[in-house]
Amino acid sequence: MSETLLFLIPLLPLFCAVAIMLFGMRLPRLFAEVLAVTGVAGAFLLTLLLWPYADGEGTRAVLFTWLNSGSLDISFAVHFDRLAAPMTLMVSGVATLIHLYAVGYMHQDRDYARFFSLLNLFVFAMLVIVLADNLLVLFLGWEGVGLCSYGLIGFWYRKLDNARAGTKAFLVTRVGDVFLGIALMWLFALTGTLSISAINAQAATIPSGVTLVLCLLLLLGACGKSAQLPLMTWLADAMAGPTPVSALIHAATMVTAGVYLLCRLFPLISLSAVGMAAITAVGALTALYAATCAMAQREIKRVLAYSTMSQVGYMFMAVGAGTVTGAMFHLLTHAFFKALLFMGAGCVIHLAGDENDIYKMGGMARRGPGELVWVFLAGAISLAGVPLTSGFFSKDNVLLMVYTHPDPLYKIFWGVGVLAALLTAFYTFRLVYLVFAGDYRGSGTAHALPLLMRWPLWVLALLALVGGSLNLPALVGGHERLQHWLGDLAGRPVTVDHHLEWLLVGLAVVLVVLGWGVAHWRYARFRNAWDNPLSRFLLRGWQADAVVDRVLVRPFQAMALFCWAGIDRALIDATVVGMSTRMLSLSMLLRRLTTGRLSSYLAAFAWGFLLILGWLLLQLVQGGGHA
Amino acid sequence: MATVLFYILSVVLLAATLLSITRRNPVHAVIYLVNGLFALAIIFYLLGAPLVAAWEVIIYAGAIMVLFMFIIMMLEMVPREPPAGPGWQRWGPVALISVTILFCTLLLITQDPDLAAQHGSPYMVPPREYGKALFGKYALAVQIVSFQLLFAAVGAYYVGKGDGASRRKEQS
Amino acid sequence: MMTASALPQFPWLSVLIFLPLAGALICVLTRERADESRWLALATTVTVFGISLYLWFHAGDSSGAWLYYEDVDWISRFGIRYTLGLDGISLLMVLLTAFLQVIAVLISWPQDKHVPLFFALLMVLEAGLMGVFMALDMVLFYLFWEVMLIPMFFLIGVWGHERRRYAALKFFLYTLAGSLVMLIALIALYLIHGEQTGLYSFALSDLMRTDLSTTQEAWLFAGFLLAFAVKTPLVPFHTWLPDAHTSAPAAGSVDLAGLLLKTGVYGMIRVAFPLFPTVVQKSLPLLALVALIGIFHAAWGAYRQTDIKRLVAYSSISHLGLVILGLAAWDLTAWQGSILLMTTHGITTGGLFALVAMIRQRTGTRDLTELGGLWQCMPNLSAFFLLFALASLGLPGLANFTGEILVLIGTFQSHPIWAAIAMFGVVFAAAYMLKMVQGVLWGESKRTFDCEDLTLREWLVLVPMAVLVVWLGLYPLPLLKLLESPVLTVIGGMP
Amino acid sequence: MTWLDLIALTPFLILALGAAALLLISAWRPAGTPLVVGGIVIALAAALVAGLLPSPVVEISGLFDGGPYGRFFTILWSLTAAMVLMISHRYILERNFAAGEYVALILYAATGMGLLSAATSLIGLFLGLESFTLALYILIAFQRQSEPAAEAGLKYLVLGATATGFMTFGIGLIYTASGSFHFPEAFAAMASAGHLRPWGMLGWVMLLIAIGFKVSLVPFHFWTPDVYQGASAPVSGLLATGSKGAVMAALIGALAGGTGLLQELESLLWVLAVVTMLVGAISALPQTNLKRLLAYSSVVHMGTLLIGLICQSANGLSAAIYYLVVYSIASLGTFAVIANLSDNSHEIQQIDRLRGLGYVHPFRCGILAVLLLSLAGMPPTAGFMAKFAIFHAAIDAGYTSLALIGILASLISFHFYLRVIIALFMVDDQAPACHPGTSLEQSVLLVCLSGILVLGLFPDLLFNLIGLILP
Amino acid sequence: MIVPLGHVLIVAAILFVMGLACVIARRQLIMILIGIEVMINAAGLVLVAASGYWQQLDGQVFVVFLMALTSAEVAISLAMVVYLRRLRGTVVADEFDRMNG
Repeated sequence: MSETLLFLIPLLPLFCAVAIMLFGMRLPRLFAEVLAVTGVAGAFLLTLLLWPYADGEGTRAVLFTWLNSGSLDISFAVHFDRLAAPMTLMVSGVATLIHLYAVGYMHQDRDYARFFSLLNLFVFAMLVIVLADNLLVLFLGWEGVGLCSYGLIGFWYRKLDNARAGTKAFLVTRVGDVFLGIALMWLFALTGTLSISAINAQAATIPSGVTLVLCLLLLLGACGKSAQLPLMTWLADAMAGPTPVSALIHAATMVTAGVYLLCRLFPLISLSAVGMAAITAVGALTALYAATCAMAQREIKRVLAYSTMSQVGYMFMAVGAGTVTGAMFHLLTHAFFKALLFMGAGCVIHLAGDENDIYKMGGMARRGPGELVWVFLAGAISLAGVPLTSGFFSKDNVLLMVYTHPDPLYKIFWGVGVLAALLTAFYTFRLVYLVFAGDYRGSGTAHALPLLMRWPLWVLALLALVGGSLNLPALVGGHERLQHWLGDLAGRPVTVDHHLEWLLVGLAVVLVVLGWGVAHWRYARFRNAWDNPLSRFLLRGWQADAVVDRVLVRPFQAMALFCWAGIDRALIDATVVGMSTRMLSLSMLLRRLTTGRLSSYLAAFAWGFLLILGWLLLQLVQGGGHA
Repeated sequence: MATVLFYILSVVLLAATLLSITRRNPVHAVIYLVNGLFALAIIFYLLGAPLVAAWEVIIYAGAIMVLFMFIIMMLEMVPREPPAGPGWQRWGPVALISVTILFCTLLLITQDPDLAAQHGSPYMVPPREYGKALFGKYALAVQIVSFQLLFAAVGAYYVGKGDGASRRKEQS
Repeated sequence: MMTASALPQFPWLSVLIFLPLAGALICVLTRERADESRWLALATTVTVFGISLYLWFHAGDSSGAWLYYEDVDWISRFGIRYTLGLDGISLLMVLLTAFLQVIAVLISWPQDKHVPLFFALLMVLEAGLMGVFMALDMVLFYLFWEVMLIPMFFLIGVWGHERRRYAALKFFLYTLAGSLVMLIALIALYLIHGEQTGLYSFALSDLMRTDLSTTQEAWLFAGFLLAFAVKTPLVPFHTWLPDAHTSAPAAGSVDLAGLLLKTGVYGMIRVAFPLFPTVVQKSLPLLALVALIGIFHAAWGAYRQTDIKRLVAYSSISHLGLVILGLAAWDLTAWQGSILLMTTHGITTGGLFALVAMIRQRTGTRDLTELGGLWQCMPNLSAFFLLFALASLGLPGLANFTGEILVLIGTFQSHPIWAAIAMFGVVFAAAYMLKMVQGVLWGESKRTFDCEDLTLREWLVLVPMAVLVVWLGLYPLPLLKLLESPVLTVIGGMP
Repeated sequence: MTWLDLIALTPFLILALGAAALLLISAWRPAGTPLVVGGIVIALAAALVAGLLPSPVVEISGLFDGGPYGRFFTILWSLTAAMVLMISHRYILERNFAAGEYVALILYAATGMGLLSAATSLIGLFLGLESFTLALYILIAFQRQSEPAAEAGLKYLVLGATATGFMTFGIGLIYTASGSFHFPEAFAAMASAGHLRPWGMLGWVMLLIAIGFKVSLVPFHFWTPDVYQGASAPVSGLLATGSKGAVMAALIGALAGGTGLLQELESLLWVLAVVTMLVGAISALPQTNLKRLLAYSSVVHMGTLLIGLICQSANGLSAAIYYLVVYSIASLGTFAVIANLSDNSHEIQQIDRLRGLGYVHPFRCGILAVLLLSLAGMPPTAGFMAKFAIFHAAIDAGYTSLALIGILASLISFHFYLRVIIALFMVDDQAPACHPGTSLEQSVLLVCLSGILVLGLFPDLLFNLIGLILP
Repeated sequence: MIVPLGHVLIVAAILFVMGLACVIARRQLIMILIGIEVMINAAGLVLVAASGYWQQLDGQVFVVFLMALTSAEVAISLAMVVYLRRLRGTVVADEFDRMNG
């Protein structure tokens, strides 16, 4: 009976969201704030409480039947297992911190009810994805996440650009959703069920060609949500939302959904080697692409956004390399440090007087609480992969797994990953230097930082630094706890000799130092930004938006115009109208014949007579004269 | 003899009618028509309908044509001057269509195998038989026709009478 | 086909038809009493809704038979009978009609032009719709089919907006053209059936047993299909719909999108498909093609509209394309999805039209280029607008999604390519819907207007619809159960 | 002529002698109202007698049908005359019509129509037709000092006389070919002695032209709009209903026996029907005058009615009769509305004058709308059942193409009928009020309305009757 | 019969067409009426001929009705002519074209 309690994990945020939506504006502000935090924190606590249920095969609970038609039977059901449990914990935990931060961050905004209810809804949707027992329920959360991102990115809707960014996020991710939807339908057609575990169990029965296509479809679906190539354009613009939202999207909820989906269906996709290679390739390319873009960005949140894209690329590489553990490990550590970085960035922006441009910052530590630089730095070094931070372990693990993949192709991916890691170190320290080094270059007036915006950072900083202990490799005497916890869900284990491992660690250290060195050389003392075609190209994300606009948006708009103005108006309506005008001109002709003069009427009489006579003669001729 | 007379009279009839319908002056037209009607009356007689022939003369040539003439005179419809321009523009198409109609009609009529059929004995209706039929078999028809004449008279009177209505209106 | 007809029942079905008619008559006869007619209309529609709910709750379990059935001799010369019947499909449609008609009355409350006539016509329309959804005699069906036109023609023509006369005429003539052809086909079918069996009858159940040659069947089917395709509307017979919607008053739009379009689909399900089973099977690919073209054509067309009512109208065409696609799949799941989608589309689109009317009433415009920033001053209205827009673009958890996904999954079973292509429609649905939401709700308002949020009456309109939208999104199971056996009857056993 | 014949003729005698009596009375007492009332009473009495007094003979004098078929139409046209008189009442008073003459002529026209409908021989046909035609010549131009009326009268007169010429020549040829004026013999002779065909066919065709003129088949229809427009509304109503209906009834009655002729003429009638329907419908499209529009509408209807004849089946004929009756009711009703709304200064003719009138006079305009919809063929009015029956017969007889063309014409017709309705109800102009009308007129409207609705919902009532009267 | 029936019919047909030609060609009302008279006379000729051909008198009887009718019609027509002349001052048929279309 108590497994029904599992439903409370997602439903608690949902209830709070609904409650805030309905009553938020009618009750004191504190009510909404408390409710919002309670919802998420409650989910977090419940997860901890119900943790034992995840052990073994996990626990399945059914609420009620959603759809039932023929052989299709979909229930609202959750499946709390070893994969879902840590994810749930992370999502609810990080989200709780973000909520707390948000209470501080939004304390002046009047539209708090909408904000918090959407925030809670966001967490709800993500938890649905995490806990969903079948793909359709997962899809519900999947789209729900898209909706919430839409609402939150465009939260400050008065600026139309924000709303546009939200719309863009929704639309681009929806393109991915289509592929997921097709995969879903196909899976149902193949297996007759949409239950994830059942599909995974039957995966081996699916023909390999189909598996490959399914794998690619799922990959495309995941790409949409996780902002991987080619569906990545929305993420950079998603910065338009309030900073807690960015933190939520990047760390806890949205972008990790794609990785999670692939992990969930890992037994299925791992059957297709080509598919796995494709996933790795997408991950590697995105990691590199995003890292290059991040090097040239001027806005602090954009740098972080591209870094997210890049890091999620690593997660994809991990999945592609066959290690769910690696992906999950990086996902979790990334959640910690990225949440930290975003929230830190939020503080920085606050201090800079809502200024986003890092070239107009500098010496931010001196404008606010001094500890800010340290917590931010904790996140940064974790991102850069400085040894012993959580990011170091998780990223290293990914690269190791890619390197050790038997397929020689993966060596190339590894190379790309290494390059991206170098760039990561560079842009991270570039960011740190530009923000914190030197003197303040901007002109904004600093806002005070409420306490709530400061202390969640400490928690995250701690997690970012020691998060590596979740899955410490055996190399340094760790127990690979996550790997063992995940058990048979974990994918390929690490099987490599320590020499190679040490070699790779050494390489990683070299990369970090190199990246830091270059950044230090270039940015330790402020110099103006490069302004060359390359940097502009990178600034604009390789012109991806322009390309999409040229290749997809404009043709679509032209097509739309053609459908409406060209076909409906000019063809169909014009034909109908043309027919009626032809009719009218005919009637005008008849009208002219009706002259009103007797002579013409009489003439018509005679003509009629003549025509009938002609008919009569014709009859006679045809009838052979006389019968 | 009668046969020859028929053809002669037919020619007269047609010629008179042709002249009649082409006259500009209605008076002339009526005169020619009366000529034609006389010829027609004789044809009726030759075809065995003496009573019809008589009525043709009395009613048609007599009453109706005189009525026409009377109205023409009364309304002074004699054109004072000849119209300008040839009549071909008007008569041309009319002639064309008429000739075509005529051609078709004749073609049809001559198509009939009974074209030359001809009952041997001449058929002459004695007035007594005629009267019997008229007031026996066709008595109802006669009654109806009489009603027709009555209402025609009423109507003609109503239409043709002077502006009694408006005069009454003026008085009141 | 008849079960309980042997027992003399209370003629509830006739009540559903004649009660609104009586209401309409009273409305007209009371002449210029605006308030009384409003309340009378409300009372009538609510009563009808109550009766239809009663019928739903008391519908016994009946596999393969009519839940309710009435049959009276009518025009013996042509073997026409007054036959009404209700099965799961028609019951659902009746419920939808009764519900939306209450909504229509409520949103028309501020109507102040020729009020009694307006409400009378609304009620006549309701009677016509009820008749169409219940008639089992084809002439009776045709009669109601045509009867629907008149009130709608007046609603558009008298109370409509710009170009209303043009739109009314276009609506009328378009639909009439289709239905007249259907009449010819119907008579031909009747005669063929009569010659074969000696039984001259217009009863659907009789006509279904007609033995037709392939050519005959194809022609007759084409005749019937034309009428239904115009009404549905399928591309390329759809251009009347945007015009009609643009010009129609709020209630007219709600009825038009929510109900009148459904009669076309219902006609296919109830009449065209069962009558010509062989040729239907052959023409399904064609139907699917047309449906697919419709989905995308209308979605793209919608994207370029600046009049939000027109945009929603185009979205209707697109959605109905999906409905037809589901029918073309000839699969239980797809059919259940189609019918469910019909229902939910009626509610969401009805809601959108109601909201558009409210927006227009406040701002005086429906043009995207002039609207904007509504959320600032009317958050409640805007929230509802967003909700219905999201439902309309097929967000899971809201009403339309359930129908759509069933259609797609069902279609995928037999025709994966169709379903896969149709799936892309959701992107475009999102594109135009979000464009509309963006233009209406977000940004700064471009003109000053009466900034009044929802009134009590409007809450009354929107809350039930919103509840239904969520309810049908999460728990459509009762409706699916209701549909299962009648759908199986039509498509012929388990697929 | 026997006593039995006279008994059979009683309804006609009542009408004709009543007309003559009224004429006499009016010479002494030309007061309007009593004469009109007298006329109405006479017409109703004739209808009553025709309905109650069974005819003792099958055929009257070898000219007219004495059976139920003739009786049916006698009743119909007598009632029509009564209703025409009802809506004429105000015309007579307000426009200084000579009441005696007017009433007498209407009654006499009804006599002629009844006789024509019952005609069983060419002579009967000729006499009946000419009787009411003569009356109509005068009735059309009855309004003195009215130029449109005079012009209409002239046009009808000249064309009518020409048509008479065609008819008499045609009758002559038929007689030449068959040797009898009596329909059955004429048909029989045609059928058996097939060698006389060309003359006979020419005769029938010329007769058809004359009939085509009366019922306005294209291209003999040109007079229709002008005459309808010029004549006063009640007379137009009579023209549209009785005049056309009686001719059609005679045709139906004649053809009910001899279908051989129909086979000969089939293709001609087919073309005539098609051309009539389409030209009528298209011509009506741009009309701005309601009466002209109704004229063209009558053209379309006659074309549609012709379909029923072409079918050469009992179905077709009964459908045609049903159609005829329904059309007459609706058509008369529309003219009644026009008369009802008009005052002594001028008639409501322009559609523009109707703009927004629907809300000034909701009931009368509502009735007008229903009648127009019936003419258009909208269920549940009788107009729909009529079209239904016609199309049913057409498809049954294999004339699906005719039915489809009929559909097309219907579709176009809807357009112009709806235009009137649009003008009535869908413009916001504030129309000036019209004459309130009299209860006599209103009762005509109610009769027509209820007729349309009752026959539309329960067509069996009439169909059963038609089944009884059709020979 | 003195001549073949066909010949009479031919004469009658020519006469009829002449009348028709007059009707459609002439504009003066009186002349149009004269044309109609010619047409009706042609019909009379046919009837009389047929009567002789069939050896029946019905045809001849019909001619009487025809004449009676013609005279009635002519009476009305001419009254009309007078009336129109008084109203409009013209007897040219084509000048009465106020109503058209």
